[in-house]
Amino acid sequence: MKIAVQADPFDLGVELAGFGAGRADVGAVVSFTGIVRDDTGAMDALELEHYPGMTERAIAKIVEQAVERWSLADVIVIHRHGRLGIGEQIMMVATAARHRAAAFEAAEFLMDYLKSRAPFWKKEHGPEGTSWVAAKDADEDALKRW
Amino acid sequence: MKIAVQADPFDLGVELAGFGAGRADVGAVVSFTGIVRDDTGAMDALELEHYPGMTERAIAKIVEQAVERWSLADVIVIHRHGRLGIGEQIMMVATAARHRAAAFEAAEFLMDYLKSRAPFWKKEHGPEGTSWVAAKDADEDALKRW
Amino acid sequence: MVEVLYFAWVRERIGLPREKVETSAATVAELVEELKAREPRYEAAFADLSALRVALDQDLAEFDAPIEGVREVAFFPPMTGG
Amino acid sequence: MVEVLYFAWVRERIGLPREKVETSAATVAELVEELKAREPRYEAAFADLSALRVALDQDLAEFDAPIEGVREVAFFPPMTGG
Repeated sequence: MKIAVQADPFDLGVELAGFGAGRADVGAVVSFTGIVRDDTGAMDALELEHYPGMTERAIAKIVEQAVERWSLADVIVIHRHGRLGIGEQIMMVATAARHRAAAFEAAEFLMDYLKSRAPFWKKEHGPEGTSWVAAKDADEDALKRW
Repeated sequence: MKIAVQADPFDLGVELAGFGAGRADVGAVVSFTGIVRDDTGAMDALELEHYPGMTERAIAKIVEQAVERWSLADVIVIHRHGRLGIGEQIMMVATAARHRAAAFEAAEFLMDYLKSRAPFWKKEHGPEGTSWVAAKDADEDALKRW
Repeated sequence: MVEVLYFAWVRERIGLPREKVETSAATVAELVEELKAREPRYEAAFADLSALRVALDQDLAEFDAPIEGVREVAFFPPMTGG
Repeated sequence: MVEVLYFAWVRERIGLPREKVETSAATVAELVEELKAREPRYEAAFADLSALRVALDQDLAEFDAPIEGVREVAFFPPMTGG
């Protein structure tokens, strides 16, 4: 189990090396990586503010729920904060489970909850100034399926 | 885009390094890795037979459908054949898309189709002999949601 | 005395990340009313509570939650992580 | 003349991975009947068609599909990849 909230970049390959290994009951590993996208062509960077202390606590709670519900063998959540350029990795989750359905569902559950329940706030930096990214109703709605 | 059918192991980290990178429209990367599991504690190895020629062709068709349906920026499918020990990686898929829902769905679609539409057959080797793994109705049913 | 924290645009509107507040409020909503009465920048930050979230000692809570015994109250917009 | 391929337990029951077959069959089903008439091992392999799949020139097909012009017919159990 690994939960990290950090400014530094992470290496997906290093994180996933050996993840879920050494256990005969792990048949499926799913990873998700979120990357800074520029939809408008007018963004220079994305800034992530967070709430130190609560962030780790909120993520740990979400992870605990996922582990129990899908009997996960292992989980990784890494979420960055600070200023990130276009194409940089923002965060990743990985899940290791017996079957693929559980690994996929747990990863999607973690993502849906991290989006709306972990205390991060995104701000876009562009040539015309900065603006806070508004939460989407769709992200709140996504929680209803769990 | 990468499709590989091979006996050799692959390195998930190497495959995912730079995957989906260098494009401002990629916000989400999902990977799935299938691993040889031993549910009974009585398995020594898994053997995968395939249909050279048709395998690559079937996978290419499935990938093409996924790329079109979810507007994927990139895809990886690697599937091994031959004899694999417990804990060894059998196969992987990766998808790069604008949004997380598309990346997740496309990866699940690829897995569901690879399970039942790519010509691979699994045989379990144990101390008491060998047995072909039977296809599950659930795997065929899984295709209905797409 | 509670420690009050502000994040994202709430922090920007109020102009500081945290402050100690002497309060006799029984609930979060009462605390918000006290803060709004202070200055226009608080009034502006708390104008629309439906656009805000609150955490009590680092757990999400409702605006009608009691704050007795709470050490840390945080106000922020809906989260946009992931 | 078609090349007929067998995989997994179909290959094991018949005892060979591929063979050239001289046939006048119009459909896959007719080809199967010809093969079954050959020897008990073919009869055993093709006893339950619902447990079998067929590919014509490396595309999945149905048992009532015509085989005129087809070069490669493959028989195998339901796939278990992934």
